[in-house]
Amino acid sequence: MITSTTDCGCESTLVAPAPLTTKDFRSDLKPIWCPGCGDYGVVTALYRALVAIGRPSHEIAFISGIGCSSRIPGYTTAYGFNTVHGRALPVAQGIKMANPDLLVLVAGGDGDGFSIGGGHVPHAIRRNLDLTYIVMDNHIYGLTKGQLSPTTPRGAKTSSSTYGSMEDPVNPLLYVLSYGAGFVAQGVPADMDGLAKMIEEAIRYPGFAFVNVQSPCITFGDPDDQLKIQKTKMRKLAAEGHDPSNWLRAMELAQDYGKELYTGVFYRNPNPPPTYDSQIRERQATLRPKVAAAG
Amino acid sequence: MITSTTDCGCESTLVAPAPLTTKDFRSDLKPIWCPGCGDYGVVTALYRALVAIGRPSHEIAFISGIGCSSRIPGYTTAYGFNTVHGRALPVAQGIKMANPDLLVLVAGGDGDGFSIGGGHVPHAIRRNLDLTYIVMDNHIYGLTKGQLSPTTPRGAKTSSSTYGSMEDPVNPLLYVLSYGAGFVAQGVPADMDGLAKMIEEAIRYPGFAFVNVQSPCITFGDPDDQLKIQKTKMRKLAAEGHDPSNWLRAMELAQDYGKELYTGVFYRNPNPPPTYDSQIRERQATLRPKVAAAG
Amino acid sequence: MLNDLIIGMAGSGGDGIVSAGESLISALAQDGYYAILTKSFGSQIRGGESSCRLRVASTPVLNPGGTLTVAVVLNWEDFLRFGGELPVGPGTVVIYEQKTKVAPDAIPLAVKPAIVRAVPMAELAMKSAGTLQAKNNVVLGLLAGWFGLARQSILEGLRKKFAKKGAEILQGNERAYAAGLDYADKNPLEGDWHFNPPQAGVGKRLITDGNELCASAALFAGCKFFGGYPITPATEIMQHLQRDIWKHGGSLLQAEDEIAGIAAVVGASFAGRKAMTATSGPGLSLKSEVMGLASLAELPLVCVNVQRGGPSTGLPTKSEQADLFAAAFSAHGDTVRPILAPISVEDMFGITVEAFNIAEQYQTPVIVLSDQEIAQRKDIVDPVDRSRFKLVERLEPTAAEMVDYTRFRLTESGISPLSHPGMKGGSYLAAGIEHNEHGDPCSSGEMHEQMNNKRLNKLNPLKQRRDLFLLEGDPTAEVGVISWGSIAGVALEAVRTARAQGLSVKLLIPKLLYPVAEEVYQDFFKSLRRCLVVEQSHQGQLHRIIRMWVNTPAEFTSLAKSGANPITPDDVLRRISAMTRATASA
Amino acid sequence: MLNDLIIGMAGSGGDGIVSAGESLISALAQDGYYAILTKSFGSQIRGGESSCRLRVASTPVLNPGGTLTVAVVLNWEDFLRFGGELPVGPGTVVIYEQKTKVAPDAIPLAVKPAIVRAVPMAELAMKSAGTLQAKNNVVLGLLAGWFGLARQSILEGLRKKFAKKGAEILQGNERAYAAGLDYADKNPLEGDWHFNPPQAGVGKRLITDGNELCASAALFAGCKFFGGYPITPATEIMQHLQRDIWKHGGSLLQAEDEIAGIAAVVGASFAGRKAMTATSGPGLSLKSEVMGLASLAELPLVCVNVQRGGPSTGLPTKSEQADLFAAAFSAHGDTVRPILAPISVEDMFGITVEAFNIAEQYQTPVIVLSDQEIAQRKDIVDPVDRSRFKLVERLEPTAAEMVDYTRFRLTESGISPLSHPGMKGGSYLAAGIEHNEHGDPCSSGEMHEQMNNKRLNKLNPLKQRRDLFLLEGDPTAEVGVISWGSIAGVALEAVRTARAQGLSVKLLIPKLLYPVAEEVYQDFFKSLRRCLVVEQSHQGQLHRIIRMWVNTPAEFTSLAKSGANPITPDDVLRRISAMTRATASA
Ligand SMILES: Cc1ncc(C[n+]2csc(CCOP(=O)(O)OP(=O)(O)O)c2C)c(N)n1
Ligand SMILES: Cc1ncc(C[n+]2csc(CCOP(=O)(O)OP(=O)(O)O)c2C)c(N)n1
Ligand code: SF4
Ligand code: SF4
Ligand SMILES: [Mg+2]
Ligand SMILES: [Mg+2]
Repeated sequence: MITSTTDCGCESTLVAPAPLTTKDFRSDLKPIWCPGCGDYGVVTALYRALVAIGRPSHEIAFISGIGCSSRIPGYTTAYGFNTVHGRALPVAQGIKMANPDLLVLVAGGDGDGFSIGGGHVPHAIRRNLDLTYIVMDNHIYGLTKGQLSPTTPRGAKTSSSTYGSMEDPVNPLLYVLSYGAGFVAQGVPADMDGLAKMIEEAIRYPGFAFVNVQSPCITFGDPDDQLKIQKTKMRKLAAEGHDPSNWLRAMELAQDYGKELYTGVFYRNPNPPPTYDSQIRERQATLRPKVAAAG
Repeated sequence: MITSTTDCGCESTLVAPAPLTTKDFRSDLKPIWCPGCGDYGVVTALYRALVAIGRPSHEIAFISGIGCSSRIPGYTTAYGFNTVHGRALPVAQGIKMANPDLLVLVAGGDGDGFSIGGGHVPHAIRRNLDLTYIVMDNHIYGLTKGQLSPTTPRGAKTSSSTYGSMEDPVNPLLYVLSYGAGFVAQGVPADMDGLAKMIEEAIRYPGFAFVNVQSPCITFGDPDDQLKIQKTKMRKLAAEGHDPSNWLRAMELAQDYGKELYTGVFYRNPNPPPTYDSQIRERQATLRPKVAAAG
Repeated sequence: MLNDLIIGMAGSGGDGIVSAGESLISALAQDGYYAILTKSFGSQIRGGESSCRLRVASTPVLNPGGTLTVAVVLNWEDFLRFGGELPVGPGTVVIYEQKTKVAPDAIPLAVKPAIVRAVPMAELAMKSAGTLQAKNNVVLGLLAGWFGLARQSILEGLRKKFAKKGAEILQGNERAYAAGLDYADKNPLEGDWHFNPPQAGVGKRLITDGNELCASAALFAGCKFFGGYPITPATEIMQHLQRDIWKHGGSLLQAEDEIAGIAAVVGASFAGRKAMTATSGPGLSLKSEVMGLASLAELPLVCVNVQRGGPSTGLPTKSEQADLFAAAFSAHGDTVRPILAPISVEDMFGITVEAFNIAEQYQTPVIVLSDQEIAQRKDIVDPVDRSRFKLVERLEPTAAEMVDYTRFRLTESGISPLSHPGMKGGSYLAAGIEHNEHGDPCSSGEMHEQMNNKRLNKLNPLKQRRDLFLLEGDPTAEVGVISWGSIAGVALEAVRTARAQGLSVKLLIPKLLYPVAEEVYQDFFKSLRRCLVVEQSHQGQLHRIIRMWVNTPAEFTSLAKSGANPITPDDVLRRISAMTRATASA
Repeated sequence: MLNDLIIGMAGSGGDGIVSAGESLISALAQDGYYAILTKSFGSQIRGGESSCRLRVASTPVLNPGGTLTVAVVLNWEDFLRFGGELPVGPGTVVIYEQKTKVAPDAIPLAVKPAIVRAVPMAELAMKSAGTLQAKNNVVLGLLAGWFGLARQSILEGLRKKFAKKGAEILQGNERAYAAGLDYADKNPLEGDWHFNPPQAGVGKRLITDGNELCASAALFAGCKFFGGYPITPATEIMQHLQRDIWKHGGSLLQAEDEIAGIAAVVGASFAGRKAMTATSGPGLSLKSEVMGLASLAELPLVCVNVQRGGPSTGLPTKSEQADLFAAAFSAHGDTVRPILAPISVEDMFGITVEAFNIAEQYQTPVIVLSDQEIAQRKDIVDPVDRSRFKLVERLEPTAAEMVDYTRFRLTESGISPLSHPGMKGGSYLAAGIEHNEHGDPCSSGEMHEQMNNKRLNKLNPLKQRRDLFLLEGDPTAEVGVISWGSIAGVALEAVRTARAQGLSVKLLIPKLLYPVAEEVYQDFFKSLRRCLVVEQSHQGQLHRIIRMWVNTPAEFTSLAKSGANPITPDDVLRRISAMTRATASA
């Protein structure tokens, strides 16, 4: 259970919490994503996950970088922060360290997370703050109109690669597993139930949780990489009998990123180590009395 | 064989190359490392490797960031570039792309490479330029006098962690393997022959090659982590029968970073894919005639 | 007869308003006109509101102009969203979609336009082409008909455009165009709204924008490496270059971020190649540290910064001129880097070449401050005469100088011969740390002072480059105007109008913004009692920077507006008149 | 009797010269003196040359001073390496190691000092303590003996220092100290070199430095989060805080780089906590982009930038004041952020508290421009009277304001109530993109102009904060001096000396450097005909920034030297005299 005590002095939400609905999480701002963009599915799945979690929206901080996908916090009633390109994770860590009582969500694009922001990922993971990080991986730079993203496949022709990309793409799943993430999953908006459930699980996981969403860009993305095709391509890990506590197997499956469309939980640490936030509280508690004693 | 043709118009070095000695690579600048610093061993090993390679020093560009270790280019007769903290790899890539004929070496500390510069490593590797990257991993910030580095073990007390570090260290070996590096090795100055040989092999590998050197900091480092102790702790991978073409086994061995002191080649891609520099040349060659034809 | 026509059109994404503007400017180029086309979009990537402005004349157009001559409204909601970007005045002809069901005397505008016409555009499109998508061609027909604009060339353009789409679609669109023409012919406008014919015998003209010209200029100047990261509105520079740079034996890196991009550029420059990056505000901020490295290591590079609305992410699709402070000062320590700014699309070519020349000559990073308007608007320009430009190569050490090579030798000019890897005898240590003449690290205060002197003073000759300043008007005027970047064209038009009205005024347009050429300004100020600096930023950044270095006239004022707030020739003209009155009455 | 004593000592790493300086300043603090101790090292981490300067007086010491009263040379090579940092004059007493085999009349100095003494320091150490390591205590004995300095307190200090090392070592060092004393007694100096006794009845004093005081001030001000990355000479701020911040319920992140550091600070501030970062030049450059985000999102934070020699890596261990331009302007777009600078170690406490207060009150990032000298020199200071400081908390929305909460409401002051996660009803979208009053993304030019107005004008009241300026001297003087940061203490001493010599001069020391308080300067300038700005940078950055915003006296000149080049009270005094002469003769 996630605790909902906050130290902000405002009305406690423990008292008779009214059941929440998706309406409680949908803001008045109308999304300006292109019709058919995969990100619509992501925000819908998120609303559902948040209903299941049951924390009131004002106890949620939702942080993103810059990109089409990074607009997502504005479409929720959480405290949103659409920061600058690539810096969502450090901002989110500052928030969580400053107030560990908050539920902190982070989201953004493949470029935001694994290109300009790629240097922050290993450190966020090894620190292991209790954050949920959702990457909307469309293999393209959507907002800037279709350049190579770090997950664009080799050979792809985009507005910045007329003759085809000459580099291997990054592998977000393999990277975060190597970094030691305790929860790693991949979802598709085409499987709304699965995605919502997965995000909920990620939030419930006590520690850094990573969800890669294959969220197609209908405007600049590969036509073979759209919602309809996802339905035929996806392979549910659960159905394939994958045991999410098996890290080595997860690493093996992750190597197929870009070839196979696995969905579900790749890895969930069966013995979650203490989070950074819990260590902070502990250190504060151990050291605080000393000051008092010293006068 | 490494070709030594350059397009700079200066005297070709293919004509009767005089055999080189370490003197040809040692500069007049006297190292200002602390007496006993592991980095002395690294530069010595490098001189030896360069003698074996046989490229004249003016065809070598040697790039580093900032840190004690990053001073190393100045102690060689190569064209050196002691750039800014964390940016050695991008600078080196620009050099190699601009002039693929050069032999480009990159070096720096654990902080330079995996903290501030950590975001550049996956991209340098997936691009696969023919670079050799040597990290002098001393698990500490030497130059700034002893703060936590990204490879400092959990719990360690340093000048920036009075009560002990609360984070897991990064694992350079595992990271670069996940990033797809074609050559990954680890050496110690305590084994000078092994280290020199390994650097030579790294340079000869056609593509991105990574050498992690456990190079102790005598001034701020863990006393249990010094040259003498390395000799008793090190386990040579070759002696243990490791097959460097086995990537999965390399990943497994890499997981023991910080626990076991393995030295030698963890991984060498038996079928090196084309380098980025070769693709550049190819693209230039394919496209150039078109312009001529057009007038 | 009209000499100067400004058309503004707005609709929603599907209305094809921008595409109509593009067809129109193509046809106008064919016919030998000059024109400027600017586009503006809402924040959606696809769909959402969009608009364009097209200004056309038979002589070179200085700026996109102010109040519209013709407003084309496909729906009122979208039109009004663009506010001050599409200003309607009492002289404007307003043409709007009848389907919007607004009565001509009830249109939602503050002013009463000269003529208001509700046209059944959608109906004409359906009837003629069977699809609403042809509406924009109806609009083209109306414009061609009513204003006598490129009637035949528009038709030819449509034929080319739809050639591949099959006969049916092509004919539908042709019919839509004809329907518009026909409607215009049958419902003539009161008064003479026909446009001046173009000058006769004009040569082939180009439709281009600043980003495209920047890329071709870079290749012409010998740029062999580009490292950068996508960002609006600079991305197209990279996009153009990645198509062509290989053909010139160069290469391009779409880096993982802006820092890596400029770091790679520094590397390529160290390796002896001409190299550049391009970015916009946020990227410029990120590049500060490595720009400082290039200054200290005295490595040439060009950084094009296409200004957009700031601070932070700001207004990514709008033009502003508020990155001048950052360009001049955004790195710690004492550094000066030359800053150049183009004043028009056409000018972007020469400025880019100049940037490479200065970078190589003075071994320094150079910043080109373009802006979103110059970068992305489409202009009809005369073909660039490349023979006008000389290219500069960096000073390399002679064989003699490579015996005991001294990288940072303290020469009189402050410029020391620069070797690069591959040159035997030229090895040295480049670094961000302060060095002695050999390049060895050195923390002596005296050496630091000497090296600071070298790095800063070597740029002084730039201040004598009067060719980097445009001067126009009455040399003895007591009233003056200074302006820069895309807004300079507005000031130029205002000054010309003022002089045509008999006012005594002069204008200075610096293309070299930094270092501040004290003497050029002093000379300009000599006759002045009042001077106005016109620019698109909140703080009036050039106004402040001039004050830093030059003693200014007693009244030295600023006309400055934040980005996305149009500054029109009229705005400037009013200030010139006021200054003239004040001077006369004083 | 001496009133003011400046001791400079240099040797190689093993000589323990710095440790001697530290022992001496501790003893002086015990005895009720004031003193400043500065250290300087070569580029080695361990070993290499090292030096220190100690200035002592019975009244507060304003700066480390210029020419040495006493020079202690353990070997000439190392001593000379420090060049201008250890200047010897005709009035200096030079004490050097006899073993260096230099004859007293052949010492390698340009001037002839007042007294030169070759002392067998090594020999005395070996004889008394049996180890060369005791040399530094011989030196302490010499100084105590010849200058009558803290004889007893030095001994007590040595006893404390060596208590844990065992009786043998302790006694050896005691004997070495005694040997020095004895040598001094037996070989008295010609003339009266004895130092003034301290003031009687002084309270307990602190030996501290700017970085340490900054950390304690931050905790006092309520700082609950620090995010940053190590960099010389700012690292100690983080190091002090990581020991103590947890005790105050806060937390600290040693981030992976400077960008992550300040991004986390922005996050903590968004979460409702007072938060800070600390860095030096290169880090400041890297933080530019996120600083801009904080300005646009109107989130309070404090960024301490400890200036070192620049540009780029520059001179990492030397002091300079050349980051003012970067602090004021290093982010794209139109932003203004308050910049404060302490003028002494002691002042660092108040300035840090003030920085937090301003940040919270005005919802803005604030930069504190400390410098290496203030950050790392050791001063004897009176204990801080914390009751002097009021703490400011940010304005939070009332319950009523949280109904349809409007984060960026356009209020008269420009300050809008700021909620944070956890407050029911206060949810909003913070962003780097331009917004309307509610915080929703908005690209309208009019809104952009209004928001720019809000963000910039809200800081205007700061310009009325005359308490952030020190003013001293003759209010009607025609000659004036302006100075800031650690160099201000030099200017202050010079102005006091000048006035003691009967010159009419006044001094303005701004601690608020930006925004420029036009009126304060105007008032200061009113009586002036000549004004000099004294600062440690090549370009004279404050001098230029004042020009940007204020009309200056006819002669407005700059005394500026690059970092690591000492500026002494004498330098300033000479300029004051020259200005006075020029004014008199005009
Ligand atoms: C510092 C900086 N660099 C570049 C940009 C321009 N930019 C905005 S979003 C983006 C990438 C978008 O791709 P991604 O993160 O994958 O998100 P998507 O739009 O595809 O959802 C870029 C390059 C920026 N806003 N800031
Ligand atoms: C942008 C920037 N940030 C911080 C620093 C300060 N700094 C210099 S080296 C260094 C870390 C040194 O550690 P490492 O890279 O491991 O090298 P080592 O000294 O241990 O060999 C730091 C933090 C800097 N010079 N520039
Ligand atoms: S451009 Fe692509 S990612 Fe962006 S909103 Fe449109 S479909 Fe979605
Ligand atoms: S501080 Fe450590 S890493 Fe640096 S030179 Fe000394 S021993 Fe080597
Ligand atoms: Mg994307
Ligand atoms: Mg290290």
